[in-house]
Amino acid sequence: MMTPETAVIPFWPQGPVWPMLVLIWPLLIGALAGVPGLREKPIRLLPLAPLPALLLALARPADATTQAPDVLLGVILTTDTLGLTLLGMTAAIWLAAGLYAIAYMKAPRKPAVFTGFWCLTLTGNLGVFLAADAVTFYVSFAAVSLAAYFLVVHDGTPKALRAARIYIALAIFGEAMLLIGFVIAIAGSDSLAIADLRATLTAPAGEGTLHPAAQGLAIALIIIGFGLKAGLMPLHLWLPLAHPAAPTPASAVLSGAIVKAGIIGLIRFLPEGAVDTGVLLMVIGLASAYIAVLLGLTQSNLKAVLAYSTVSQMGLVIAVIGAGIAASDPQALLAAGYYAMHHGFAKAALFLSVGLLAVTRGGARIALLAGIALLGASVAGLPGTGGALAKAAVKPAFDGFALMLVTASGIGTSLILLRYLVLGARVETQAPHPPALMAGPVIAMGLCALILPWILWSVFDPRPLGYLAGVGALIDGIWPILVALLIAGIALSPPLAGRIRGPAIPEGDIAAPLERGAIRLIRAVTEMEPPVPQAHEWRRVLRVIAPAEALERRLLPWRVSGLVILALIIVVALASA
Amino acid sequence: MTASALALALILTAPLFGALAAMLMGRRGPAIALATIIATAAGTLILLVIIATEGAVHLAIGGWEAPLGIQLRADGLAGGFIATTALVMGAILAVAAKPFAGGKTERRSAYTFWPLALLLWGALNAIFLSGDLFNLYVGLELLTLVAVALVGIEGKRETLAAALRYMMFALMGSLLYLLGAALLYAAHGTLDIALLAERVGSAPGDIVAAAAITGGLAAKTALFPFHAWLPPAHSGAPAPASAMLSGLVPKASFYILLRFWFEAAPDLAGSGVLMLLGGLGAFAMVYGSLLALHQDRLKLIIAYSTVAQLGYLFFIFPLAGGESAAQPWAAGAWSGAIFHALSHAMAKASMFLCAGLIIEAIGHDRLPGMKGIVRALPMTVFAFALAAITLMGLPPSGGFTAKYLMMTASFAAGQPFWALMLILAGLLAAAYLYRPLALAFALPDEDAPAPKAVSRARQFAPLALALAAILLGILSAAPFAFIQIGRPGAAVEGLE
Amino acid sequence: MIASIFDLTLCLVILAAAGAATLGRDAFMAVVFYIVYGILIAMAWLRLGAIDVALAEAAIGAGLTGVLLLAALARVARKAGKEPASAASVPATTIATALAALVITIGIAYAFLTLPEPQGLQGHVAENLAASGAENPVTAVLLNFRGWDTLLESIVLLAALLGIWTLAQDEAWGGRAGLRHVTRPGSVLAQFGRILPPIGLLVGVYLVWAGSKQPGGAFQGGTVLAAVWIVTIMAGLMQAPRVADRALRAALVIGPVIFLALAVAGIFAGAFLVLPPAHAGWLILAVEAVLTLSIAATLAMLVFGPPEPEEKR
Amino acid sequence: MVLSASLLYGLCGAALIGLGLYGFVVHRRLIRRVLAFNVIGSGIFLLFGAAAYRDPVAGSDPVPQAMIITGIVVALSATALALALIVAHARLARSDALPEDDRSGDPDEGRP
Repeated sequence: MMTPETAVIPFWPQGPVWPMLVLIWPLLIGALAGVPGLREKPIRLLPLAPLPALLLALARPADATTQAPDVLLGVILTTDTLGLTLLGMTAAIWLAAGLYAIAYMKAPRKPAVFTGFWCLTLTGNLGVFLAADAVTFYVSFAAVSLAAYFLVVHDGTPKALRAARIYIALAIFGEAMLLIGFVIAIAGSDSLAIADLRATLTAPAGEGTLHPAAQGLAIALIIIGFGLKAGLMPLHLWLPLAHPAAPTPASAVLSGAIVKAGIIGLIRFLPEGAVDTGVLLMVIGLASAYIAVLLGLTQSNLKAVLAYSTVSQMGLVIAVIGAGIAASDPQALLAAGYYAMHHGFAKAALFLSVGLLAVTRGGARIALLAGIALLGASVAGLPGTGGALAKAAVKPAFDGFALMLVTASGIGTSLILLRYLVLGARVETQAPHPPALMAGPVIAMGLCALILPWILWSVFDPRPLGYLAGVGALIDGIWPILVALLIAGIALSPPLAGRIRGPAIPEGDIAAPLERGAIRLIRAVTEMEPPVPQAHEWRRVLRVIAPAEALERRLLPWRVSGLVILALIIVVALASA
Repeated sequence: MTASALALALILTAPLFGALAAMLMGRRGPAIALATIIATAAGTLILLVIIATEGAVHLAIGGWEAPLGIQLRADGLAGGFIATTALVMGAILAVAAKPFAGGKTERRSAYTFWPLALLLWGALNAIFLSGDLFNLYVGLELLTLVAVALVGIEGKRETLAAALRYMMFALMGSLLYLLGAALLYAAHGTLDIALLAERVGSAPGDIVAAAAITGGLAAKTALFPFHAWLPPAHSGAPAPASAMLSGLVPKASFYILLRFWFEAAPDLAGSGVLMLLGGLGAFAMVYGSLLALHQDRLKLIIAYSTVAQLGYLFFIFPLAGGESAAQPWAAGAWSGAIFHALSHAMAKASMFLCAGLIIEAIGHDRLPGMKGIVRALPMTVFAFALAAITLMGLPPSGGFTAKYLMMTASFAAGQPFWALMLILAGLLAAAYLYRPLALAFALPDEDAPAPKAVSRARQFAPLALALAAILLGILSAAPFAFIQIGRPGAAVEGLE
Repeated sequence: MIASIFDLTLCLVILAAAGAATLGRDAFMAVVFYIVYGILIAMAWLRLGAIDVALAEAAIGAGLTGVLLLAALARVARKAGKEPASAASVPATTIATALAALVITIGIAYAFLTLPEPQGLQGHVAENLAASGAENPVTAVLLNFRGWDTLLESIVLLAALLGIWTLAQDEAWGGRAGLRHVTRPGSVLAQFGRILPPIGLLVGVYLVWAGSKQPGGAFQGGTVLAAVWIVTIMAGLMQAPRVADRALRAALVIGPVIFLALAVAGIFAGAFLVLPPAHAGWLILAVEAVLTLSIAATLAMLVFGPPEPEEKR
Repeated sequence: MVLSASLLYGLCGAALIGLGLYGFVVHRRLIRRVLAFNVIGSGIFLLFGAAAYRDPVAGSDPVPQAMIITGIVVALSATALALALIVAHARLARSDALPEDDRSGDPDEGRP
């Protein structure tokens, strides 16, 4: 577990230093936010934080390992293709969101706190793409997961407080599940390297390997932990709550970059060849892709619509991962990363555009809406866009009915993004002139989504690009969008417009009934009257503790405690004998 | 004169000299404490370097080897506890300098606090370095009397009752420990731990001795169900005293328990005893956490948290022993428990110091009054949050490393129950620490009185402690390697 | 040595006295029985050939502890008001406790009966006695072989005193220790107080001086000196010192300070607390002398208790 | 079996410990507990000393004797502090028992 060699300078990493710097730099920036003098305008520091990561991704160094044996239990970082690509995407999104935040958050509530936790979240988000050992990965994942709480809660409104409460409860639950899963695998493999953990989870039963039940449990816990972050249904409920509650730049990183931490986790940790697991993920993923669209169409909050779109898209990515695991197909896992990259850029641009809609009118407004439409089409897979490439890359992982479902999911994607477009067009303008710092990041993210997949195609897919120009590919790309336009046209046509009302599903769909159910359950157990005064709720809920309190009173008199001590001695002696 | 003898002499005598000087010169307490901190820290640094470079240090006091004389032994374990103690005491005394300042005329509490605090430090160091069960008894008694006195230092009716209650447990605990030691000497003619290791188990009565020692030390460590004295005692003392009592004092008796089972009597441990101790620990964990959830005063929450956190120190026993003999992960359990003891010492002391500063600012520690305190005491609340991270076992804190090591040991030993309890412990800690934290960050009430100002310099001490607990996790590889120096064989091979 | 009828009788009487002291109804009588019990235990020690322990037990275990208990009883009775009401029935915990205590007694007896062949350290002590600087083996162990224990122990006494002082009321701080004792001039105690000090002083000093060769030593001698001081003050011949008194404080700490300094100086002779054999004799005597002073002062202050405010008449 | 003196005093010590433990636990009045504490202590010392006196040839072992003297002083210190605490507590609480023990007084006190 420990590497015995120690460098001359304590804690100095072995191997390339840059990946280490990528993680340390944002922490330093975050710490600067507390320094008097900088504390007044710390938001301005935000764009600096992801720069080393972006440079690393652009430099695309050879696959190398950095080790810092004195940090944690021995940090190991690698720079492989998938990790670097997603690292670059993540850094770019955080950079864009950071620039956007300078203009958007003129008077934030707690600028220093926001900046500090922004940087901490960023560090964790970058770390998951570089980590090659389980502890570093876990620490990074916990950082991105838990620190993001402060981004969600930042506005301090009752809505934000509720969203943050649900978010942190789920995040801690996910962390706990993940930790158990990791530790089972670590105990089984006697190693911290992620590659060894993967191997342990599918190693055939035998001497020195994990019991199959333990393997299954570890895999299940890992899926719950990462699925929660990636919005896998039914663990998605935090997304539609947290995304609208957070300030817009934070929503963009949450949806564009942070959910990808769950995706990389699934890719890195789930062992190839686990057929049952793969098929299960595929089924849940595809189901998520469709159900999320239906839920999203009922929403009227712009960000909630986008959040459901993210859930749907992540469902698709998880299905790809499932297919890749079931078929032991590393190409599919790479393709999943490629798809996630495109989605990250597109979704970041769409989220950031929410803030832009309120400050544009006239020609700029029309251009913005056109851009949104184009991005939506890209996500849906319109030929010629980056999204079409992403779709094309993941399709080989499927066949038969599943392939049809994947292709047809474009209908849903188009519909939900049309819903966004329609709602977006209705946003009222408050100020006519968009600041360049807000417009620039949106345009940059949009361009990245449309263009970058072209540049990186050859890295992720061995097939020639010409394949995409085939008639079949073109038709598959276009028909779902046409169907969606048709449906939308009918729905918005004069006879029907305004008459179709879906059921009013609250943001976070099952979150509200779950919350109510939990409260009801606690009330039933504690025999409380339904209308509870807010201030005393906490104490009443804790009635369950009454037996412990009673025991405490029983133990306090020395006659009891002293007797118990005497009894313990006798028991210890008898137990030793 | 060797460097190691000098280092040991400094560590052992500087706090005692300091205490005697403070007793003599009533109003110079803070200055004497500063000198003591410097001298002890110097000795500690020298000792750490020697242990790290040359391995464990043994020193026969007066030149008399065992069994005639008392042996001092400074291995990685001792070094870790001494260094942590120095750090924690340094921070505590820094914060205490203001409320217990000398002043023009001598005040009672300002006079007695300093010698008592320094004696507490001296007793801890004496215990951590001793390799002799009877010498440990004298050290333990010194520690106990000082701790009882510190509990009662406020002189209120409730604190005196708490001190008396503590005294009952402590007296019973010391007597039982002494009984065990007497029986061991009668049977084996020595109380030197290293020599006992070769002899214990040969006499049938050793079981009685081990039971008495275990019961006595468990009562002193406040293991459930012997914890009833702890919450009122720890919450009633002034904050710097609480920090010592909660962060350091129970660790001393636990440390002796470790030395006894892992070094003097590893062969004596039956699986029944190990399971019993672990089971009581698990119960303590759940029970302490639930009661912590129910408290409305910050110091009581922190004190009940100590009951819970001390509970999972005892997971070391089932995890290090049991069925799977000679498993390499027993060392994981051993190291994990020590990491937990050290990081808890720092985090808990930090929390109590934070609570003290909050009381200074708002005059009490009732939770509702803490609303929005972050505006007045940003550094304190930040320190509290960092300490909370350690207590919850969230990464990258020392508490996380501890939890991770113990969990891995638990799964590797085929006893996943303990791992699940550790996870549950983390979740419960998150639940009971969420409330004070959420209140601290909330908007203050309109009509709330403005908190009194507390100087930044004093807020720095708890922050430093909380940061140290986090650093213990971030840089855990070096301390991990350090505590393995001179590690007893039983830590690897398992008890029994 | 085979037990004689005397031993058997002594043990039975000891148990009877202990039973009366622990189980008896009246608290005052319990303390009286405890003092008797302490003297009987001292006799048992004589029978076991441990004269040093017998002296310590008589002086400290029976004498001082008894005085402390009586004083506490008197002070509590003044403050606590009525005796607690009695309960009619014996609760289950009482029976359970009796059973548990019985089981533990049997366990200890079992452990004692099954002890392996004795392997004491008599040989080791005898071998090194010449180098220790003391002729009395117990003194050699206390002040040289296990001097670190003794050093810590002298500090334990101070810790207890600090603990007692910290129980003082704030307004009384700095005043004279303990209650004012008003003794009529010419009373028995006053007479006694005049006669006792010279004799007591002699006995105390002798005990310390003899300690290095024969039974006796700093703790026993210190106790006698403390007793002298206590009686003198109770007789009204002297006033108890003020707790803030510089001389008093110096007397309290001088013994441990010198002992500690000696321990540190030992590292120049090789290790912590080394007494070079050539100088060990006078070093031990010197340490015993200052320790006796400190112990006497500490013990007396323990008995006086914290400074108390003037009682309202 | 011939009863040796050391055996007799050792068993006597064991009995004192049991007696003291019982008294220490059941008494509600704190002073009585302190008294019982001292009985347990001297019982342990007696047991310790008797064990050291078993070897008829070598004579009594001085090491336990020294330890016992140390132990006696330590016990005295603890007793003194405990009694002072009891007095201080009684001054404020008007009772020489702890509040949780004070409901019905000591059954061993004043029972008819």
